Amino acid sequence: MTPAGDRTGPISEARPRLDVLRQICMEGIPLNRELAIELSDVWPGGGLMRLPYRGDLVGDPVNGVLAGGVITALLDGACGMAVMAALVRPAAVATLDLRIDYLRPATAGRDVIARAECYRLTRHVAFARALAYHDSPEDPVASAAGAFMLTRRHRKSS
Amino acid sequence: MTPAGDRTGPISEARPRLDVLRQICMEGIPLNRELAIELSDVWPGGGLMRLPYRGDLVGDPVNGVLAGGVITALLDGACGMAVMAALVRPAAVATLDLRIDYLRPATAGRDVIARAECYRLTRHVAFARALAYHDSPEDPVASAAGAFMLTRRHRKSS
Amino acid sequence: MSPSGASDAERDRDVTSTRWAQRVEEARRASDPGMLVAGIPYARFLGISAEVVDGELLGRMRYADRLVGNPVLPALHGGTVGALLEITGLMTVLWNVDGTGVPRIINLTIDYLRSAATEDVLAQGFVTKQGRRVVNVFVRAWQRDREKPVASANAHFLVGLPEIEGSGEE
Amino acid sequence: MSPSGASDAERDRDVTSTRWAQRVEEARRASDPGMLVAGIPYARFLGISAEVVDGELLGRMRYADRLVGNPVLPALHGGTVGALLEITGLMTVLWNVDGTGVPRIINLTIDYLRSAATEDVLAQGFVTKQGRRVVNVFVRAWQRDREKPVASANAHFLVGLPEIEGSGEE
Repeated sequence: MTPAGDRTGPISEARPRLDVLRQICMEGIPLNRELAIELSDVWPGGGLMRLPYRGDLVGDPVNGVLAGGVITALLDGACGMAVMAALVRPAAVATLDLRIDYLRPATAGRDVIARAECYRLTRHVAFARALAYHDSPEDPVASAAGAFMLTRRHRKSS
Repeated sequence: MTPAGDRTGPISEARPRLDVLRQICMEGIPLNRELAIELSDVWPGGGLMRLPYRGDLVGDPVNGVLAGGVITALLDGACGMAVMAALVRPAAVATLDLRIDYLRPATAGRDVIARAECYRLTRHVAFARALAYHDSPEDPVASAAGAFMLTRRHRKSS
Repeated sequence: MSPSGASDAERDRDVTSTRWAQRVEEARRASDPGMLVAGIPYARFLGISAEVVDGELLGRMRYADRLVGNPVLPALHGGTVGALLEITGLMTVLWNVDGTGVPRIINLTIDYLRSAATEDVLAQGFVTKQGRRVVNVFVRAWQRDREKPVASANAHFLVGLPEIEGSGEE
Repeated sequence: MSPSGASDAERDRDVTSTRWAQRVEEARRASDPGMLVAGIPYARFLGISAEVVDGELLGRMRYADRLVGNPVLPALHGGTVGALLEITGLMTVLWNVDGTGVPRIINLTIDYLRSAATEDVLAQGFVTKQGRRVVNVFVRAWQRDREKPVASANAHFLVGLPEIEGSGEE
């Protein structure tokens, strides 16, 4: 059985433009605007996103902890952004799957940061991972691993 | 929805004894003996395992690349070992699930190394991740993420 | 990770557990899982509800513009469908597994099967493994055609823990 | 990653593709997926075979002492059950999806549901999504009782690539 990721391509070494990715990932995506997710930084094949704490995003009003699903949305978006930041040539990026491990509850009242990286880029498939945390990725609240399908529209479809 | 990993415990800071873990992970597990998997190193919450290349473990005789399932067995074992290396008190460790991303084919004729770490340990559940590679974990052939159930036999069952 | 943080979390969870136990009892008596979902602010934010139809627990996410992830296609954001799958999975555990302790999610893997159109999404969960400590739930989400799921998820929950546990590390 | 390594891989895969295409044709004509599995050394090592029974493709792993992961219980090693799930998934793609290109595995998640006793394991796969490029397969493994699976897996395969592709990065 041959792995899919056998045509390794270079991850773009040009520093992705924060303003361009911000436009794609933030302004272009209504949910991200609604959640007030901010693209804080970006570099070749990775970046940081911040989700500001808000009471209407909690899972249980008693303890005020953010819902797991909010962190899922953040990690999903961060992994997709990392793939876009890795691409040399533009492509449509579709999430195939995303695994989330919930390591501990987020702390009530605190913003959550997601640090994502695309750690393997092939012609058709990209692999990304991300950690969600408050202070340091060394002390994460959740981790994610995802696979993404790349489709280049300028290639003839077959 | 409250994550399971909410009772964080310390990962053992005592250096696990290589000879003890080697006995558990290698001599005690017939499949590891059959595959000639070697526990090369161990530290608190992590370790290295090496799988020597062998022709009868390939997936396709034409290209001589190791079967994906061999790398799955190596990563599974390495993640379980990392959890054992993280425990302060002994517990039975059962794999709940294991995700493997195949990043590129292993190189024919070369040994594969798995570097695993238990990156979150709670009372009932442990989380581990691992990379399989030839030369450097920076250039992996596969990556794994797993969740493990811990059962302590000396506690009264309920 | 600090001792004070841990004891806060401890106290919070005990309060949460008691509240949950009461709510689960009430919702079960009323055969209305929607009562539980309505108590989750993020579910309200996303327009997620739950109901029992012909004896089946169904989750539903009502379409709203804020749920869009790709305005060009247009398609719903994967993260919103993921949240529906997760909440429906939790409800499935509460509805099918005895005991009123709060199920705690360990992990989930979401498979995106089709682009989700800008309309309502429904979801249903199935318990695929029920251990003493761990429950495994498979959840499927669809729009008009149940046979054409837009996404599915496989989730593990930790259950069967006492309401109030003695503190203890590791 | 070196240019020479890449072209070796290229050439190897082309040879592999041609061989596979022939084998898949032959196996389909003979309605015998076992012919394909028999060509995988690691499958032979683990005692894995495949057959079509009543129109269903089944994978089988014959018990042998070398498969044991826990001699105390005793139980089979999870990695061997994982390999059975993976190989059965691949066979399911080859058997159900047109074209003879080599399906390439992208990833899989294995759920361990029960400890596997020291006896034969059977497995069956189901195509849950068939896209132009990606096929999603769910595989279940059991021992005596099909209703009591010991493990299941969800795998993605990349398919439908031309036999010989021009080289190209990224």
